[in-house]
Amino acid sequence: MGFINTDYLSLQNIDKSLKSSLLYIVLAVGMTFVLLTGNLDISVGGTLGLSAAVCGTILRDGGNIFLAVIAALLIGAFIGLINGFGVIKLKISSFIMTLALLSITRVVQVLYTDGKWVENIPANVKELSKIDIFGMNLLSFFVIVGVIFVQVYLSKSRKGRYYTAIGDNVDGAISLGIPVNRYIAYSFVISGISASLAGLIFVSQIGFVSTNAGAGIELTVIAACVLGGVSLIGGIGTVIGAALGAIILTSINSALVFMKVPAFWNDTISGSLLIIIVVIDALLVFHANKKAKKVRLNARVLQKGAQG
Amino acid sequence: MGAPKNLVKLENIRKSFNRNTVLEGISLDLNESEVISIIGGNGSGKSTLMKILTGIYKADAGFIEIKGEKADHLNPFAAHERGVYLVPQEPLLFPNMTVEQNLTIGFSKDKNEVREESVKLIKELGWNIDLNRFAATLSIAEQQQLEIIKGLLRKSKVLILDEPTSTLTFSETESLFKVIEQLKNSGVGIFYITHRLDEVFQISTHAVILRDGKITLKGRIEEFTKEILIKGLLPAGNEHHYEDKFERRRSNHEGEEPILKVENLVGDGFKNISFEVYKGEVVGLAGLVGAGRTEIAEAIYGINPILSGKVYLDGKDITKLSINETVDSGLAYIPEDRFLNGIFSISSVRNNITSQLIKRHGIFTKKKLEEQVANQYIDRLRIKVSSQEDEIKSLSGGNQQKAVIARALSMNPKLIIMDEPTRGIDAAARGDIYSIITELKSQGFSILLISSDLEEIERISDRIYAVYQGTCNVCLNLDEINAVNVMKAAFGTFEGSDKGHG
Amino acid sequence: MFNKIPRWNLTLFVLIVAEIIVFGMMNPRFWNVTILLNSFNDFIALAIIGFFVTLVVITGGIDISGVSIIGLTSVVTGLLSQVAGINIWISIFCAILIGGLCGLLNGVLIAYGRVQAMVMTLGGMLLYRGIAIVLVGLSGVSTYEGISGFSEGFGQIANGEVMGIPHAVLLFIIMFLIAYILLHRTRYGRYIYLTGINQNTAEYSGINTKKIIASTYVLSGLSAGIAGVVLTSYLGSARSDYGSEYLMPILTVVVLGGTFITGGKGGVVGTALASIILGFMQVGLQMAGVSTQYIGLATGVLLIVSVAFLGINSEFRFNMKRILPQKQNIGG
Amino acid sequence: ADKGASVDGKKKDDKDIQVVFIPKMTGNAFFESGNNGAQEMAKKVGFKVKYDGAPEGTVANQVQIINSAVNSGADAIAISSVSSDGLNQALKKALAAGVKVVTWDSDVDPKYRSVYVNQGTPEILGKMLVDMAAGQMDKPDDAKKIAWFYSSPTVPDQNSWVNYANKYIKEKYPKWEVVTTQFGDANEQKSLQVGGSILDSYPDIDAVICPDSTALPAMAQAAENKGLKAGDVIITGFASPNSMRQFIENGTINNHGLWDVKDQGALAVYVAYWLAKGNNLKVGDSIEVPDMGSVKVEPNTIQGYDYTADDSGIIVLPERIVFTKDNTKDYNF
Ligand SMILES: Nc1ncnc2c1ncn2[C@@H]1O[C@H](COP(=O)(O)OP(=O)(O)OP(=O)(O)O)[C@@H](O)[C@H]1O
Ligand SMILES: Nc1ncnc2c1ncn2[C@@H]1O[C@H](COP(=O)(O)OP(=O)(O)OP(=O)(O)O)[C@@H](O)[C@H]1O
Ligand SMILES: [Mg+2]
Ligand SMILES: [Mg+2]
Repeated sequence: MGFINTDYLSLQNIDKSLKSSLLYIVLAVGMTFVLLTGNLDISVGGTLGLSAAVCGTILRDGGNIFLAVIAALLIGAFIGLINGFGVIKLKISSFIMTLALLSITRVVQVLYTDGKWVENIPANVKELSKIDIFGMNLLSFFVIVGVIFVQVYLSKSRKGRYYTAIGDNVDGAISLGIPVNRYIAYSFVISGISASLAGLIFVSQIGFVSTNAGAGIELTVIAACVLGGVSLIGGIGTVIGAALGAIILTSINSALVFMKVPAFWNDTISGSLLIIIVVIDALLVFHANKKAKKVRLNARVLQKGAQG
Repeated sequence: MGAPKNLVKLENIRKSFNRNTVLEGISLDLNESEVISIIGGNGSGKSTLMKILTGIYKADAGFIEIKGEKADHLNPFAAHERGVYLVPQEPLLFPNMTVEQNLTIGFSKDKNEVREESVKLIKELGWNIDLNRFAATLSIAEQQQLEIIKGLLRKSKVLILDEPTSTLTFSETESLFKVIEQLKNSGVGIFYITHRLDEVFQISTHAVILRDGKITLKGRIEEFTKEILIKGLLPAGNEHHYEDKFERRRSNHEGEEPILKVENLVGDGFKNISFEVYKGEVVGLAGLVGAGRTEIAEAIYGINPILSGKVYLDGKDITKLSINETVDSGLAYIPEDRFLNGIFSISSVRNNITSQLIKRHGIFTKKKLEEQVANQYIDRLRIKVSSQEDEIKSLSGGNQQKAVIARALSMNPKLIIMDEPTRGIDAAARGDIYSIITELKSQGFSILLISSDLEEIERISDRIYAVYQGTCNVCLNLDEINAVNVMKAAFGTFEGSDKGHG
Repeated sequence: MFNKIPRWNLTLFVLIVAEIIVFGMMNPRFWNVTILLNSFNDFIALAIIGFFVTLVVITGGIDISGVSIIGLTSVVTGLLSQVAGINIWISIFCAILIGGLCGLLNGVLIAYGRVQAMVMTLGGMLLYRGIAIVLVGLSGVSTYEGISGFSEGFGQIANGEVMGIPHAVLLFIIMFLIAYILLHRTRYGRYIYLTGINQNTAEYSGINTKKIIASTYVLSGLSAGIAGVVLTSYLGSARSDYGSEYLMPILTVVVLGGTFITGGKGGVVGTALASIILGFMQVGLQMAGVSTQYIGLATGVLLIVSVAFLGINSEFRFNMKRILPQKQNIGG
Repeated sequence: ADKGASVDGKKKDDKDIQVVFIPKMTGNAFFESGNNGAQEMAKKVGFKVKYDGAPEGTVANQVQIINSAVNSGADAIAISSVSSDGLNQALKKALAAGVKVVTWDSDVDPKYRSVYVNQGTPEILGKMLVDMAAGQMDKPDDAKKIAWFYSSPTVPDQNSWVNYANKYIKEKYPKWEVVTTQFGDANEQKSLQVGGSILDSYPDIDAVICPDSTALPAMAQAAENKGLKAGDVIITGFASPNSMRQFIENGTINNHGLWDVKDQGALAVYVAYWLAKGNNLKVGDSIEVPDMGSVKVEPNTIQGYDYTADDSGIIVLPERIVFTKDNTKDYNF
């Protein structure tokens, strides 16, 4: 997009697109944990909505902000736990389990709010999303630091690599003594908590919560992860990649407005862009692998006579 | 030395999967500096027993003591803590991690330290594994080597090796044995599972024979001979002596058209490959692991690209045909990695056998016909099933392999390429497969046999080509075939027949 | 005789019977056969797509773009017949063909371009819906009004009856039979299973797995096209936003029908039964006085309970193991 | 046998009459408010109202809900339709089964309903949108840049208002330029993002008009995030006063409009109930509504329809409200 209209790539715009993709970044980071273990979490939209609604009502009714945050996080963790329970104890495929929980959480949210919007969130809560430090949005700052921290945890720490290992080869992980079930449960809890964090960002950035909040977001988030190089089969991917994927995907929306394309073209363009990006990526990966294999195989032939 | 210290005590272990009893009342002790070989047919419960010892499975009854302490709620982590480590039968690596990451993961030690030690160990073993490669790019043999290295690095008190040599070559096996010897001398106790009876006498101090989940024989190695082992293994009255059955063919092919003719084949991983296979002949492709035999076979079969050269099957040019077309021309291939490329694990035995044949049945599937074909091969190859509907993954490895052979035969091919057809298969099933090969040969089928098992390739081939680093310059005729020549050829040092050995 | 029927399908059948009994007790009008038969109209589109998405899922893929293909084919039918004035049956044919083309694009890029199916069809979902909107926008018809004025004959496709049996039921049966015969009675169907169980082995057996995979997406696209036409006929006007609500329900009927989301196992009988279960549940709960927006709770609980406790998943763990080493299939 | 009162000719008890009140979609503040009004009315008069909608406002969902309402023996439905003609078949069947059909908020083909409780014709509402914006300008006759921002190109009512409004702009304010029309898909996150992008991409924009209950608060929030006030950019449109009060109070916007949707919901179910009781309606008649006084049934022609019949008419809500700092506190919906 940048080369079509160079203004678009100004620093300020980067800060802006970062800000509007925060929610997706947070979701994508949580989702990455689940994807790495070879599972899928479709329920994030429901978790986001429910925790945003609960947090929103507490704040609206003058409740303590910490109480609201804790309540939201607990909801996320709880939904994650249920997902984890279903997947590891009831042995339900994560796709089905989280799909079911998506339906359920949506209804629970309607029941909880009685179908009404949560409106009139106190202004000071909304102010939180506008604070700047070092010329950068505070929330963005936290999220960036968080992503880097998680990335280091996943790739450098001993236990962080367990998530990847599980998705890479479950049996290998079991025989190594990695507590596979526990880490799968963790991944769902982390995804749940991320979704509720995203719910908090939602409340603070948007300021009202409908009962459809976050509808359909799960697919966007999964697409963002894949765009960022996370494999849906598990075992491959980084949270930084997923975060970049989220930024790219959300920037498409802004870029389209900015490029002054008539809006009824939007879906066509973002659909084509998404397809083109993933196809190019898939082809690049495929050819890189093929080439590597070729080089390795041929290296064997060429060393002829080196051994004796 | 004093009394040997007890490391592991298994007492009355019982285990069943669903209603299938796999282990019944197993009791076994392992002391310091002992190497106990566990032998038994496919599915006799060897791996299961070891998995129980390392906490991967829970025993239904019985108890385990490790170093004199009762180990109740054992899981793999706890087992490692107590110094018990299992090198699994099927490599369980993380394909998307590098070799180094595979070595360090789950290890509480410092990464650099692990790295140094592994470099040292690899050198000591004389193996050749690059720490920066991704595990996905390792051949099965290399994966197995990596698993063994992982096991040796742990410095466990109790090391379990589950068929570690099934993909190793002779020299690699030798260097592994040296390390095992060292470990033994330093007091480590080892459970060693194998199907190769020679190895048992080479390294073990004790031997245990498992049959149908029960220990039928156990004792010090001195009390055993090969005959006793074989007797203990085979069900009474069902002893195959396949050795005698081979009728080998003298290599006199003058005026005869080869069934398979490969001319100057070049592809990724090999170059200038030329050889022929004649009707009713078993031709061996010998070589070290990674020599490129699988690549050659797969290029002929139509999986890998051919850069130049020609392949003729029964006079017809099949170079660069698709798999479908080579199959139609009369070629069959039994892949090396059965689980990855050979079976449809969650499908029935029948569907596995007929998966190629159905294209000759027309647009609609014909169940009656398929049943008939499946029955025919189940009888002919003595595939042990309770019904054709059995999922193939519920069968033992040997029977799975027979089903794959049945699929190849169902197409009535002119030539069958068998890539490591007996890997990980017990003595009885192995005997069955050898007799199948003999039978096929007598019916006029030709077979190209790829095997890393020297003894096997030496015993059943009529001629042997040796592949060395992607090239193939040596052909051993029947009178030149012996262990030493085959080995020399595989190492690229064969300079003409040396009849002095025999 | 019963042991011939897979256990899961039997369970689903029992569930349908249970639904009829329970909902009938809550509102006896539910026992009115006409009402039950007519309710097929409300899930026919979803079932038609579900049958063929089942094939896709058995190969190990997934297709969520059908929900947009419905809208696209609806719009194309409308534009061709009402705006361009082409014969309605030719228009229908072209529209369904376009559905197939969309499927072809999905299939080719997934099978030959090696794109992950979920993401590819998500992109397809955006793209095809977008094309529908653009088509309408460019044709000068107002995007929001829908194209109407279809002939009576066209309306009969979905709204007609034969001897008291609504066309929807007949269509359901016909499409089911097509899918059933394709999947369970032909060589092609066997290849679908084999490809889903182990693509490598299938490849080594000489099966052109890429073609098989791509073709299932084409079928799924065609079925979405048919669903689009049926829906247009049923609702009497062509709109680009038809079908958007079927996203999760399609996947739900497929997995509730007992098809493994990881591929290799399943069948269209289960999908057919599951779509009836879901359709009846919707009607039954509504008739019992439950508001539509709460029905998701029942669907969710039904999914978990049926899958967890009625046991289609004993194979699941093995299946996951199976799918992991497939990643090594880099060479292809 | 109990297909509906009028079929049997005998009158039902009030408490046995069931009206199904169908929104375009659930989870939208506008429709929830309508439902509140409907439920209050039902309680007051003593009949039953079932609120039944799906989270996704689609034709197929509405058809399915209508079918189920008919099947379950409802006496009347009051629906805000998502499509002007997609419901015809279903409504035809409903009418044949003796179910009374009333529409509110968004109409269907007048053949298939008795009364449409109308918040205002597209002319009235389109003009109102433009006027709310123009009223805030110093010199509305000068060249101005304005943008439309609502839910999607496929919803009928919002598009019809905007269509008319564009015509009205051409006549009344020929110098205005509509620089962009954007859609938020009734999705808060997307609406906020698109809203922000509109402000970024058109820094010199004069007014953004948002006739959508999600787009308007999101647009206001986007402006607030940028620190823009009503003096910098005019933002107006249709949304419920509860969702906009904050923005009016902190000066982000000056005004926005809506009609009393609670009254509309109440009126719709009351008329439905009244018909279900077996009363006959005639264009030109007046109906006495509890707490609302008397309302008159106008002919279909006022909405521009050709179809006229004695038993098919329109009730137009008496007033639409422009909410400002002064009056927003007086409303709660
Ligand atoms: N997870 C499992 N679920 C069900 N059955 C199993 C499982 N693991 C092993 N079995 C069955 O238990 C029996 C013993 O298997 P095991 O792997 O211990 O045999 P083995 O002696 O190691 O054979 P091999 O020589 O082929 O390695 C076999 O019949 C096998 O099918
Ligand atoms: N996917 C892959 N990518 C890159 N290299 C690979 C891949 N798979 C295998 N190799 C390489 O191929 C070599 C093994 O080749 P191959 O299996 O053809 O040898 P072989 O002679 O058949 O050995 P074996 O005795 O195991 O049959 C290894 O050196 C390995 O590095
Ligand atoms: Mg074993
Ligand atoms: Mg090989």
